[in-house]
Amino acid sequence: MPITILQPAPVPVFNDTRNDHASASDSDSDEGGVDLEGDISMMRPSKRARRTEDDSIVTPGEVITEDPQWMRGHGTYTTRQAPAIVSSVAGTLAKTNRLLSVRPLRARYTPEIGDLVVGRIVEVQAKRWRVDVGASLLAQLPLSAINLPGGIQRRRTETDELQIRTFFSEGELLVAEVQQLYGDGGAVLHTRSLKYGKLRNGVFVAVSGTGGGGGVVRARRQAFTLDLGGASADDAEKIDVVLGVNGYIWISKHVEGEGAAAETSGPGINRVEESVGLNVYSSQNDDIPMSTMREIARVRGVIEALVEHGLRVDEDMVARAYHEAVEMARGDGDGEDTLYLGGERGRRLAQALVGR
Amino acid sequence: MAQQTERIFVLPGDQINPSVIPSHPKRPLKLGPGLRHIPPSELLPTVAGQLVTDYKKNSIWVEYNGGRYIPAVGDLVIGTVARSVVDYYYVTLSDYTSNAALPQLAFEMATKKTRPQLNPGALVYARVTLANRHMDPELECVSATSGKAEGLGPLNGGMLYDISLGMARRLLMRKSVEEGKVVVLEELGSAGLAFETAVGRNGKMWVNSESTKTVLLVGRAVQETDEKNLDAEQQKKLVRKLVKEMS
Amino acid sequence: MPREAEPSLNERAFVVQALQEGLRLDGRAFDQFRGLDLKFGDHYGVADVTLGKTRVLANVSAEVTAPYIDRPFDGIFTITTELSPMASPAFEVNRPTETEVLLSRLLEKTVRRSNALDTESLCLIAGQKCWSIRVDLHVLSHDGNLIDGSCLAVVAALRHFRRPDTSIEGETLTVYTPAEREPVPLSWLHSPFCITFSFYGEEGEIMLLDATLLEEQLRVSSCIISLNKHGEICQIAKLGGTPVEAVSLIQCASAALTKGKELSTLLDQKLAEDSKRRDKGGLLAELSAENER
Amino acid sequence: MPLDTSTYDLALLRVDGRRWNELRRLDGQIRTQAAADGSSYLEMGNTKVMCVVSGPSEDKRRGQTSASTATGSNAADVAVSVVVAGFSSVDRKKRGRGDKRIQELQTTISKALASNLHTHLYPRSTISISLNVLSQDGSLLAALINASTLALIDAGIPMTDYLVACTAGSTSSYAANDDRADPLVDLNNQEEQELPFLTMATLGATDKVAVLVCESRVQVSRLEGMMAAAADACKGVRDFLDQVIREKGHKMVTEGTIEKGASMAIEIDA
Amino acid sequence: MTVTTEPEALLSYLQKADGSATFSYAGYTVIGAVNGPIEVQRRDELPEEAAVDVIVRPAAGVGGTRERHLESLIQSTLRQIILVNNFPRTLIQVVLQVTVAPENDYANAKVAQANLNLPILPALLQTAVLSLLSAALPLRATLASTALAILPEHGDRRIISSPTGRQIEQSQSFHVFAFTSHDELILAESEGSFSMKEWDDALAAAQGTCYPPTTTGDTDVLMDDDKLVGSDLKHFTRSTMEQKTASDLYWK
Repeated sequence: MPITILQPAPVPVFNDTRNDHASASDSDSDEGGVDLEGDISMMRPSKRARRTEDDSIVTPGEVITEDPQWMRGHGTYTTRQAPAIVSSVAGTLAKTNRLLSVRPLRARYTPEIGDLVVGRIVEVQAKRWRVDVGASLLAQLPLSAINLPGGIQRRRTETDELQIRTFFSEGELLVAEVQQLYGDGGAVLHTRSLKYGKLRNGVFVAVSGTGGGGGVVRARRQAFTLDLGGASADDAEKIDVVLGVNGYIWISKHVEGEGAAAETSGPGINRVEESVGLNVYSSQNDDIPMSTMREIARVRGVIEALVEHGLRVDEDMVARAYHEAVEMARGDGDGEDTLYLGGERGRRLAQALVGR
Repeated sequence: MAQQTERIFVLPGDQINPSVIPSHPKRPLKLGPGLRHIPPSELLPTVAGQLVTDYKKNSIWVEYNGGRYIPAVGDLVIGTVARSVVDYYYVTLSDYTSNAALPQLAFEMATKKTRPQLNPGALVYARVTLANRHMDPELECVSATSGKAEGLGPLNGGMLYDISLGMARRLLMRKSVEEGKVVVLEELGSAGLAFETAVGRNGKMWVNSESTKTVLLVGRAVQETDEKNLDAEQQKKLVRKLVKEMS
Repeated sequence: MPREAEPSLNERAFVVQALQEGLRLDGRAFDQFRGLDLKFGDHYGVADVTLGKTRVLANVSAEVTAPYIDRPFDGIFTITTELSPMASPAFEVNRPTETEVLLSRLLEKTVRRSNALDTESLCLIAGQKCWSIRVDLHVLSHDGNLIDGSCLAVVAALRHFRRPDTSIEGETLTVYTPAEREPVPLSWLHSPFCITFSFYGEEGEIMLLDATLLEEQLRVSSCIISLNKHGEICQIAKLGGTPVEAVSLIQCASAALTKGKELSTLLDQKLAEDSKRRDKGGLLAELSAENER
Repeated sequence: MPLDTSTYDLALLRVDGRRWNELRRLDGQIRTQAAADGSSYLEMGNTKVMCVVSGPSEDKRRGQTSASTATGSNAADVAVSVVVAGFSSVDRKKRGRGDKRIQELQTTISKALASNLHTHLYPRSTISISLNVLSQDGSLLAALINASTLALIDAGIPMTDYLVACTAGSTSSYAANDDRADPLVDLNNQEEQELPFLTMATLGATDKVAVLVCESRVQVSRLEGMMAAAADACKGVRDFLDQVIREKGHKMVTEGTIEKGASMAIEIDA
Repeated sequence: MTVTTEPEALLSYLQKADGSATFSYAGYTVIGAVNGPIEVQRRDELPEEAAVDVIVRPAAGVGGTRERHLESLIQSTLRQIILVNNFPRTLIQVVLQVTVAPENDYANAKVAQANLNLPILPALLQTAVLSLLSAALPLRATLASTALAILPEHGDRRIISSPTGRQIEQSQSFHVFAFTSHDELILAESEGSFSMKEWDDALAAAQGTCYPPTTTGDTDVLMDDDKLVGSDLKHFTRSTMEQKTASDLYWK
């Protein structure tokens, strides 16, 4: 990953305060033989920074309010002596009834029940998997929380425990839902729906997760099918996109009756679940046409460009940006094969989106 | 113990005079710690100490102080919960040794739903149920026969003190005053102090009281008795001195 | 790797509670040291410090060697502090723990970098021959406050040490054996002492001197101040931990000065006692040496 | 001997023309590395450091080995690694990983941050901080602490307040027992070589000291003056760091990456 | 320089270790500490017995190959007397710290890295055994060890037990023996040139110092009588331990 070190900007407002300070002490120093201990007292009562009125950003250590009617939420803490609510992160203030919380500018993903996440298996234990979902703790996926081949009614047997690796093994990717949270913030996942399960036929992208900073945001739909429609000159292919709330993204070839769109468009739920075959746990990619691969790569480029320019990643944005990118590729005359969306092109893409 | 008059000192590998070995006609000879039996009929000490025999119980052992605690079935011990896994707590009995296993259901009235929640660092008073050279020891906090705690279980509050293994043994004797010659706790009690103690065979003593000062005083009195080898008279003097200092 | 069992929650809560009531487990005052004993060995340069149940032994040795190329006029002075499993099975040979690294850095800063030993005086022939003075610190038993004890042992051993006398005639260097000429002391400039403060409580408002191992495990922060009796700070190390009011750190510094002066007096007194004892022994040794010849 | 003290007496200006309480030019940025959870780049004069934070995340290795050591420390570990580039100073000395000075720096930074961060929110996990020193010109420890603070805020890890650090020196060396010694702040390499100095880290703008490191000989009486000067300089550093964070925040709000925050102003008035 | 000719020992004085001893003899002082049985590292674990780990540290420096050699000699000797089968998959750690080694006033040897060598072996072994006894680790037997030098003298040879550094320098051969309390020879190390006859003589002399034949095979366990003054090491070990036990069990 390249390191961006921007040109040093001129020192901001801070300079002024320094100058004030320096000049104030100047006169002292000129007289010579100043008692320095008296000048700067160590006994000075400690004063916390107060928030300035028109500022929408709060920073760590900043007193948000001393009014006792508020309750503290995430991103804040209370002080002992003078009861005050103080921010513990840098971010924007959020008020829900009497609850004050600070949304950090950026943070690692914190799981919440019902979140759709994309994860990677890092460890296989006797009766469960440990899954990296980008949170502070690894999530658990118990063997009992997956659909076993042979339908939902099938009982879990010891044989299943012994061949746990045939379902998921280390390094494999999956999409799941957060079912339960432990006291320490650890998440328990489940894949008991056809929407969830092992991922294949595509490519993985990690962007920063919910919490801010232009990552994936919680939205109505996290998984959708991108209709390339007429955008692509080739046959009307479809691409599945899973935007994990945790910032992990999966872009893959659309498979009818499987994956994201299956839930709504597929046959009756019971029938489908009965029809769960071993195919679900296959780690083998299907044949993917060249053109589809190219478009998958383009979607990936689009998402990275969105993140790089601090834009949110959701269904609407991705779809718009994708079509914009196709237009750009055509307009530039480089042909549709131009997938690169870094640097100048990315900036143009972003501007086109924001400017609208 | 009272039967013998002479002190017999042994070193590892010494031969034991057959005349001192008790030979009860009916009961089998019981070998205590510090001895090993080499078939067919040789007895050899394995540690340095005083050879002690009890003709009534037809037993023989070597009395010594020091060394590291080695778990034995039936011992009462005080352990620190190191971590918990499904169904078990792992409990530390002494520094640098592997942990003992305490089933989460081995508490009074414990069921899958009502088992006690112990955090790492919590203290438990437990009995050793399995001690085997090839396996990590196992503990229980409930009597398997009566289903009652019988004083075992989590220890809340108070302070934990390290004492020598010999001192722990003396404090745990049924007649600790007469046989163990420790009067310090009784003296402290009669000086009007209210406190509770639990002694672990693994060289740990837990003291609790309403007053912090009392806990400190009891702990210091026992530790000093232990370290300075005080006899009954000196113990009384020590208690008087400490009580005076405190008030 | 065998690990030290950590104090239980009960101990944590109790010790802190007792401190808040102004009580220490062993009944000491907050600024009181445990029983401190300093002994010198039969040989020169051996100092044995006992501080409660903590015990450290410092051993000084010297040899003639070539100086470093970039410092031709300086002798070589090293302090080695490898903690052996004797102090605690948690210390492994050849695998320095954090305790060991911090101890060695502190001694380095307190004794070596503060120029307590005049290294220029160790030079024999510039760029060719110099003395290499080496202090080996052995921790025999670790029950807290290793740093203060170790520093005292190192300084005491160095001041007690005598190196063989030498003479230079032209280009020839003669190193005399102890039988030929009485060994000479090192050129010593000042004696620094380390004083460790341990802090407890939410804001570090409780301050202890000479903490035991248990107390060390429970402290929220510590500050080590090294100084000599002239009030010169050689080193301050408050390496993280709970923030403490600046004012209390300044108080620490003046408390350290008082304690440093006490240690300094103790060391002077012990050295004087030892040389008195040695004077008697010295005559005898000479006689017996005569006999053997 | 000291180059600057001679001139200092005349003009009360230091070798680089600063007054006693002036900081060098500060430049800071956050989010310099897209892939990291948090990152920063900080210049204090010619001392330049880079910081990358990853985590809090569960260390697979730790999960197994330290489960039994978890007693009482049910909070995230703060692991710090400092790499000093060979080209960062004039002598181009290569410092190995085993270097005790570096290890001490790492321990200091880790312990100082651990007490400021709300690590109890992240049990069983590790916050790793990698610091790279690109250029050294004095006040190294201070720069490392400040850069870590910036990167940790960028990573959105809750903390009590900014942990800010600065150095303070005294104009005459220990040998000259000069009562008129003035304190100086934010020393450069040349001043560090010549003068006694200390590094101090405070919790935000308060006088609570998290780190105090002094490695040179100095009279006890000098301590208070130096600490007072350092505390004041730390406040200046805090203001600067706060500025950097706020600007980034404003930019994000303007770009619409994050929602605009609610204001407390009305409620306070009401 | 005075050489302690009478052995001296202090037991269990390092409170933090399971067992400890200081032993001084023939100009050497060694501090020993024993911890065990404790948790063993996976790589050192033995399925059927306790691993015995011996660490020898010289007064100056951390030691080199000579110390490693001594460690291996002591390790294999101690393994024979400790009942290692009692504690499978554990570790018994023996740390021996040399604090005083004889100094030679007549030579300025390279002192910074004093050579530990065979002459110190008896003192190390003796300290180890006392420390093990102090830690109450189960032993098969105790042991005693001594060093001898064979010096040329007027065309003849003379055997000197516990020789001084000077005598060792002049000697033709140097031997270290260790015997268990069952009078078995458990360690024999020799240096220099010697004949089989000389070796046999040395062995006999060593046996006399360690376990005089008069008392071997003696079934008498009530050896309170001080007829034999504790000149031999067997008695020394016994009386040292007896004192310790008496003070530990003062309440009996």
